[in-house]
Amino acid sequence: MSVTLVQAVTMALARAMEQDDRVLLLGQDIGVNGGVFRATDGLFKKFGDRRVLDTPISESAIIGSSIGMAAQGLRPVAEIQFMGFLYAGLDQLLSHAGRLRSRTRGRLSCPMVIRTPFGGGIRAPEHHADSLESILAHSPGIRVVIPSSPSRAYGLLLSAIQDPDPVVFMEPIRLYRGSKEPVNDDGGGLPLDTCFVLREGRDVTLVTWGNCVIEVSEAADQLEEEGISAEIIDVASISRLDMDTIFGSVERTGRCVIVHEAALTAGFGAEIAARLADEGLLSLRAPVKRVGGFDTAYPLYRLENHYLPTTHRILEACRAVLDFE
Amino acid sequence: MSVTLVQAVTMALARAMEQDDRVLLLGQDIGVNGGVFRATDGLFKKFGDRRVLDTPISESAIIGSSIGMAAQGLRPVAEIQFMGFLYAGLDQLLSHAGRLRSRTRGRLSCPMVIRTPFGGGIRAPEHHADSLESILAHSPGIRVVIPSSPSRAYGLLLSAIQDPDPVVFMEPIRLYRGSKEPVNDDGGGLPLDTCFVLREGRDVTLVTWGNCVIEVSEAADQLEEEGISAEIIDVASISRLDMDTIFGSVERTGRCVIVHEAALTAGFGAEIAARLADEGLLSLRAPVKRVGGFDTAYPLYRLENHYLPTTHRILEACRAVLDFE
Amino acid sequence: MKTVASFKIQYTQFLDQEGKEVQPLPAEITDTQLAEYYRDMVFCRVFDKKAVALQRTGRISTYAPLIGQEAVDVGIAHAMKRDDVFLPYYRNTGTQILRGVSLIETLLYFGGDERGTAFKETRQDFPTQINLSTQTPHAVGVAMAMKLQGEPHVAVTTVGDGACSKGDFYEAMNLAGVWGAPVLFVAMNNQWAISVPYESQTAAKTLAQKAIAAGIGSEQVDGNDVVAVYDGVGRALALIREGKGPYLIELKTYRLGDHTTADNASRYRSDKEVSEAWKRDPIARLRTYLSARSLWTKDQEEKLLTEMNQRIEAAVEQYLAIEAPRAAGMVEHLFAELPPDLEAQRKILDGM
Amino acid sequence: MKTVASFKIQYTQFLDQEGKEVQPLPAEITDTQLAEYYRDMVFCRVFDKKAVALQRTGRISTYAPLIGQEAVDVGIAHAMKRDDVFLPYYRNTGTQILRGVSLIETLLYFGGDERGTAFKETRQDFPTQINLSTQTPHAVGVAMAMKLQGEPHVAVTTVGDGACSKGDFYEAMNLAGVWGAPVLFVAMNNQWAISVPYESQTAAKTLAQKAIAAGIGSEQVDGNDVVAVYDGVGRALALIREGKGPYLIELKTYRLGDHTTADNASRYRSDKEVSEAWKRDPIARLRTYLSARSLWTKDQEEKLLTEMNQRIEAAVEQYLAIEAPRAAGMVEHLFAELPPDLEAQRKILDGM
Ligand SMILES: Cc1ncc(C[n+]2csc(CCOP(=O)(O)OP(=O)(O)O)c2C)c(N)n1
Ligand SMILES: Cc1ncc(C[n+]2csc(CCOP(=O)(O)OP(=O)(O)O)c2C)c(N)n1
Ligand SMILES: [Mg+2]
Ligand SMILES: [Mg+2]
Repeated sequence: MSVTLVQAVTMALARAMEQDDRVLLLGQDIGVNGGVFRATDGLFKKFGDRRVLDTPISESAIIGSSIGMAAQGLRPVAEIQFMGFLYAGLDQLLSHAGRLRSRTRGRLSCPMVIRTPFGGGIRAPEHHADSLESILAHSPGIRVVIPSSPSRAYGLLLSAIQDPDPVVFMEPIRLYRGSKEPVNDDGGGLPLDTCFVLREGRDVTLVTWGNCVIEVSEAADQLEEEGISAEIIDVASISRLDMDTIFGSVERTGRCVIVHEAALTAGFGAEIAARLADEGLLSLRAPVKRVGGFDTAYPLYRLENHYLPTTHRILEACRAVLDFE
Repeated sequence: MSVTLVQAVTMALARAMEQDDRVLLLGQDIGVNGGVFRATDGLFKKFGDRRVLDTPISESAIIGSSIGMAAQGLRPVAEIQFMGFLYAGLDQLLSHAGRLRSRTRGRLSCPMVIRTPFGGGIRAPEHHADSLESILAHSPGIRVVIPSSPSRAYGLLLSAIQDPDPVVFMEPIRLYRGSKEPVNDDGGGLPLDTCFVLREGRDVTLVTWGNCVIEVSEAADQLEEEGISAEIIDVASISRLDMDTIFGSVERTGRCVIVHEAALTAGFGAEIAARLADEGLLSLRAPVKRVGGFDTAYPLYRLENHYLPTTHRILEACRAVLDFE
Repeated sequence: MKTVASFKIQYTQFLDQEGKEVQPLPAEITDTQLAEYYRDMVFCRVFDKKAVALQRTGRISTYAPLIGQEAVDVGIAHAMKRDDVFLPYYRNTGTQILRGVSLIETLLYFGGDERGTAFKETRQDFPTQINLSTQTPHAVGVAMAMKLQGEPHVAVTTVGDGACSKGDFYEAMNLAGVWGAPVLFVAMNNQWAISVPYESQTAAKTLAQKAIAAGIGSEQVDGNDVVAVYDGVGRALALIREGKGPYLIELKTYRLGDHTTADNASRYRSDKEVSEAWKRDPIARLRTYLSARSLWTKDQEEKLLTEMNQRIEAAVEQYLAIEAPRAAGMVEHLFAELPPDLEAQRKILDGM
Repeated sequence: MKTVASFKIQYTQFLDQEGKEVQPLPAEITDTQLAEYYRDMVFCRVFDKKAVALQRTGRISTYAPLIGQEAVDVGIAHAMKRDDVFLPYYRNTGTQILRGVSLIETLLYFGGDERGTAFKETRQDFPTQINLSTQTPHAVGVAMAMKLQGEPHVAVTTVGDGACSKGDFYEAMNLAGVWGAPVLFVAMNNQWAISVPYESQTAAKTLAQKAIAAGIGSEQVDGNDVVAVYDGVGRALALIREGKGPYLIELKTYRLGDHTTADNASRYRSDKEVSEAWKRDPIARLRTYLSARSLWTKDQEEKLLTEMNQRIEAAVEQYLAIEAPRAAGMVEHLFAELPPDLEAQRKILDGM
């Protein structure tokens, strides 16, 4: 069946709930309403109010209570309606979910998932477009996973729910309904610590994740027309990061451009570039370029397309590294 | 008068409050008690309860109410007792303080300072040793400033309080009483967007900030004994970052080691290394090495000295870049 | 066992849903005022409809309709003084406009343009808050600044019933209580937080009682009775101005429209509930009352609608003619002065 | 105006500060139990003194003394059942030990070693929480899991008066109220949050009334009367077990010691206040009562102290003999399985 990314999320949730009755969902408007993006559509009807719990407006308590449930053996999957509202829950996520296992030497643990749409480009109001992957990757004890296609959404979400530790599952908002592809509802998970090579290429390595896969693919198409072959790597698991795939690619291409929509400075692109500047230095035949959101507040929607990395800006960066002496 | 870093903070606060009656302090235990580190010692007595306000345990409301005061023309200086308790206030800091000016096109602004001790090494309880500079540097509209000596604490804090925008002033906990130096209480500020070169050198550039200045200096001493001349750069203003000084130094030395105690992955060292991998690439004669805290929960105190970057680990990194082919 | 503290929550209504006086109207409210409230409520509804229509045709983006809550917007606007500071959430567009935010600014904001929150009037008012409840501690800070600076003004902040579940709301009330900050918290109980009904939001019988946690005063008012809103908010502001500390007022109302233009309320609530709620419509109620007292006629109504439509149409035209904002604006307004490390980014944006 | 809701907060005490019955003791509390509570309170005090002494000599680090609050620790421990889950803040070391956390584990924890929170008994209890109030939503989750899984247990979480100002506390109570989660919130009102006195913490007359915001039941109890604590907590747990929903109990007590070993309380509060508070000492009070009823003698007291000191000394010796934790432990316990990207860091640590 051909489905959109958001439908693949729903499929994975339903499958996980069928397979394991410890799995339960909580969040704002996820019940009768099926979530503001319909990610939980039909699940309330199917699984009832003991498996699908609407919550008050309390991001901190949503995450905090998930920790308690997880420690007691349930497998909560919490939805934060937009990633911009995760800030209020960061204390619970970073100070607690990520640390409970190590502070109790494994006696208590947090097998829980936080699902949240992230990123901009859909003309949403203020605070609806934040991307926090770099903040999360900096914090111990959690995994951060970002799908960029319906089938990866399905497989990665299933693995995230089965994982014995906390996972933040960031859903790319512009890809929610961007395109469809067939997804086999076979309960098969995908690994949580490997990159996906979306396109093989020889001349330059384009590293990205989430929404920006759209513009990066466009840029690669355009380069192809010019006879330049770009490899596209979808990092997918921001944390735990699979540098081997990236090192391998850059060893071949010698050139790397990293693209993300979060603000450039201290974005997760910096970590990848830093790793290249260390263990990957000898591969580099050109400076590592990063294309990111600007270091400013995400603007109201009339300017959001200027804020986000455009195909144009990506191509400029590609040309800079390709032209490098 | 020779003073410790924490005394220099008190001096700067007193000076700022004398010079400008819009300046007021708020926070937990900062009044009669003078702060748990005595940073506000004597100020309650001197300036009274309309200038020095004890608050309930409400990190979010401490920062949130500072925003309101600042927008109304006051100059609040809030203390968060330990940086590990800032998570609960991050929504107010990152979603609001940093964005109020741009979302109102400058009509309202947030001239406020958040002071908070950060880092470990003093055998404090859990949650008392976090370093969040990278998270803050990733977020728009705020400055992040970290002194590493009494006189820099004095000058940078005065400038932070005078700055028309929000500044997070991170006070290095291990340096609070580590040593004394004469500080001239002349009201003179220091620039908020330049690095400080603590020691000049030819062979390798050591970039650091805050507490780690201690171990980095020890490492440089040791290298010196071996005839190797290390340059030490104290970044001080994490945001706004002065890359020019760093580029200039690495151009001369060709080698760079970055040291911070926050977790390595996506720490602020990554941003500096990434900038070197881009605009600084041609200067690099060796991989850029980073020495940071481990990517794990800050341990209870029996292991904290293993978590923190040791002189030994810094020296190992130096040797790796110095020995590089 | 002995009782160490006791509390009660009181409820005020002047006009019931049939437009009948349940108690004499406050003496200080003149007939002229009543007619003005009526006009303003109609204005809110007309503007609201227009805004929804503009969203449907792509001229603005997500908008949160205030239909059904006009008494709240108008009552607050009239009870507040000019120099009080308003810190609203997104469903108080009516109050904002009545306080002096221009129609063009309002449209610019919903049209995704920060210039819409640069407010030429109401310079101290905060812009619309989307991030639920986060404006409540700002209000405490604003209030405390006014108190410390000896200004006799009040900070007024509004939140929805859903937002009353959020930590910031309680921290703010508690801090205001300790500081004696001159702030009025207004909880707009419209029974729904998107699809979540009041009973799933809190086990508290009233929102007003949440103030008890902070030790501050509170009461509940019929939010569909503009007289009760004006009276309740007015009394609370007077108390606060006298130095009697912060206060919470709950306005019981109902959201007749969708949550926003991105929502479809029929997914989660029954038509029957909505049509029942229409019987409590604040506008019809006051119209019935005024008509019965011959203070309002059909002619006046028609003239009013024409006038308002013209005013709004004119603003829409002006709004649509405004040229797009400059891309570089997004970094230029971040700091008082552009920091040197952002100059390169400014240049890129300037080239867009 | 009409009253739409009303509330009252009740207070319970059995033994006054002179050790006199102000009302008959609950029938189900036997004399043997009373003596046991007494022993346990003395144990708490002896352990507490020892812990402070160990800190002074550098054998453990920061410790939060519970002196003066022994009735709280003991009353809670005895009222709870084994399979209930305890989520304490840092000043309930007594309850933790009485529930089964070993003395060695306790010392390891304050000695900066995570092995101290691996609890061989009380496997479901949460470790001591330092980050104020953050354990309260955990407790709601634990309780909800028990409810959903049909287990008749209760989650019990404790917070200080200061922590009751924090957003998490309110969000947790509100969520528990909506979900009907079997959780007991215990607010330990010891009058001070480090240097901040109760009046500067909240304008609420009682902490118990904070539950009204969440629509859940609450009451206040004399926290220096172990009988009242046992009775109050016991009644609350029974109600919750019957499915009557979450509950908040405020225990009024006083922190006789410093905030922690890093604090010097004489900086901010008067000797007079402290010596007044000593008159309400929970231990002396029960001793007076028991002695008056000839249930406790000087001889018993001396024997008890000797026994306890021996037990504690033995544990301290064992604690001091435990070898240092492995450095690599800090990454090995982060995830169920070490992720490949952390292997390099594990190796470095393993070499330390
Ligand atoms: C912190 C936060 N969480 C979630 C949201 C998403 N959201 C927007 S409005 C809304 C419902 C708010 O309901 P209520 O407070 O009752 O106000 P109303 O819209 O009914 O006027 C939600 C959940 C948000 N804006 N902010
Ligand atoms: C979120 C948070 N903010 C600040 C602190 C620092 N701190 C530790 S204990 C304390 C006072 C707590 O007082 P209270 O809740 O009354 O408990 P008590 O210590 O009196 O038992 C403070 C401010 C903290 N641990 N957590
Ligand atoms: Mg509502
Ligand atoms: Mg206390």
